Amino acid sequence: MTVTVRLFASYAERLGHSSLSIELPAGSRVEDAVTSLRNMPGGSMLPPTPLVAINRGYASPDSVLSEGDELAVIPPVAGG
Amino acid sequence: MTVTVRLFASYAERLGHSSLSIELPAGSRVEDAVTSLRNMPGGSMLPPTPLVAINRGYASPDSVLSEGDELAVIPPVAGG
Amino acid sequence: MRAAIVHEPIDPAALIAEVAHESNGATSVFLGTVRSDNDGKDVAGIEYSAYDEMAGTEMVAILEETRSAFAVEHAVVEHRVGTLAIGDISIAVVVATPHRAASLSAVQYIVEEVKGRAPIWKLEHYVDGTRGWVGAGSREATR
Amino acid sequence: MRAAIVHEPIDPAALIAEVAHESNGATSVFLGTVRSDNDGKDVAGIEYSAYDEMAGTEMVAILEETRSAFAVEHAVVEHRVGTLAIGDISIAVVVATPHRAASLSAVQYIVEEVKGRAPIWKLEHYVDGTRGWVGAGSREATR
Repeated sequence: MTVTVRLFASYAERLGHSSLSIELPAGSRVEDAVTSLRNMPGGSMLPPTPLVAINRGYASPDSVLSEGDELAVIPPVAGG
Repeated sequence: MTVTVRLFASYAERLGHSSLSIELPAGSRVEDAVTSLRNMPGGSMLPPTPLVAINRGYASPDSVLSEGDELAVIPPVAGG
Repeated sequence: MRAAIVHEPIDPAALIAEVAHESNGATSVFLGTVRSDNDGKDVAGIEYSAYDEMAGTEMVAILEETRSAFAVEHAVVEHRVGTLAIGDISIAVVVATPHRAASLSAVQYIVEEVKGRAPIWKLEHYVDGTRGWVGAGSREATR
Repeated sequence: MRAAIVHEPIDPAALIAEVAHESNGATSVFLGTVRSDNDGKDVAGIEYSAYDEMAGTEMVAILEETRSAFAVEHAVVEHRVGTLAIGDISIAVVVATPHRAASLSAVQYIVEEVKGRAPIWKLEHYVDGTRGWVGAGSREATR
């Protein structure tokens, strides 16, 4: 299945993408997607269990992904 | 001695003055001035120990007055 | 640091600009406005009066207290007197500090202290033609 | 109740007007502004970025929480993104309520929650030409 990954701030800068598509086996979880991202160039700077959101709502590492999901990997927030 | 009395809000309305001079024996205290005011027309609505200020600073009923002092008799405040 | 009893409409934007300083990352503001009802009575307007000179002194003292308590250097408070209509601003407190906690705490402190200590009074005029002095949580009807 | 990520300068006076209602006696405001120094470094400006769609949703959720917790009906929050200079407003929170306690508490709640939950980031540019991502109290130098 295909999942759209959104990256932001320092994560986007290090991986060189703000948005990309990744292919994962059906039934994959957030942690599987993160492992895949950490194997990309620059990906080692991602923490093993970063803050994530699926389809714009916060999610946990063991949340199951579905085809077409938007998975956001969220650096420590610093608004205000 | 002469003391200037300032009255405000409901107190000024009931006594019909916002400023008046009263004559008191030397050594009089705030409570003596209040007694004198309470004997004036409309004065009975003043509480026996109202909030007072001498020369623009809060004072107590037994504070001693001096010639020329400005004694303010202060209704419950309601700013804001 | 400035405190004043004013007779003209209060301009919050001007007060926000007054406390601005490049060292400040947080500006907190409180505005008191005339409500259309109070304790179930329909309010037409409020007449504010003050012991002007002492109210100014007392408000300056309150600002100085925030300097000690919260290290506030940039603050302004204005309280309007005269006849105010529904929605008019009666009091504005504006505090700017480097970090947010101090400005939020200082605004709250100043508002509470001004309401509790500054010699200021309000006479509410009601839609039904009656009026009443408001004070210390109670209202004394005068007509 | 309105929350938005904006790309243009924030106008506090417009937001104050937006929450005005004759039933409200208290309006509280918090403005975050860009400071000239952070942890001892001279700041030239800050580049804010956000996961716009989710930040908006999250801020709306925070406003809804204040409705439950403080009975707030009139509130607006705007967070600006893009390149901001010293003194520019990055966030504005404005809450109007009948009585003061609710508006003061709600503003503080909204500010804390937006800072802690909304997916927004800042890249500080320093006067010395370096830059650093700011996050969760730490700064990660990138050059």
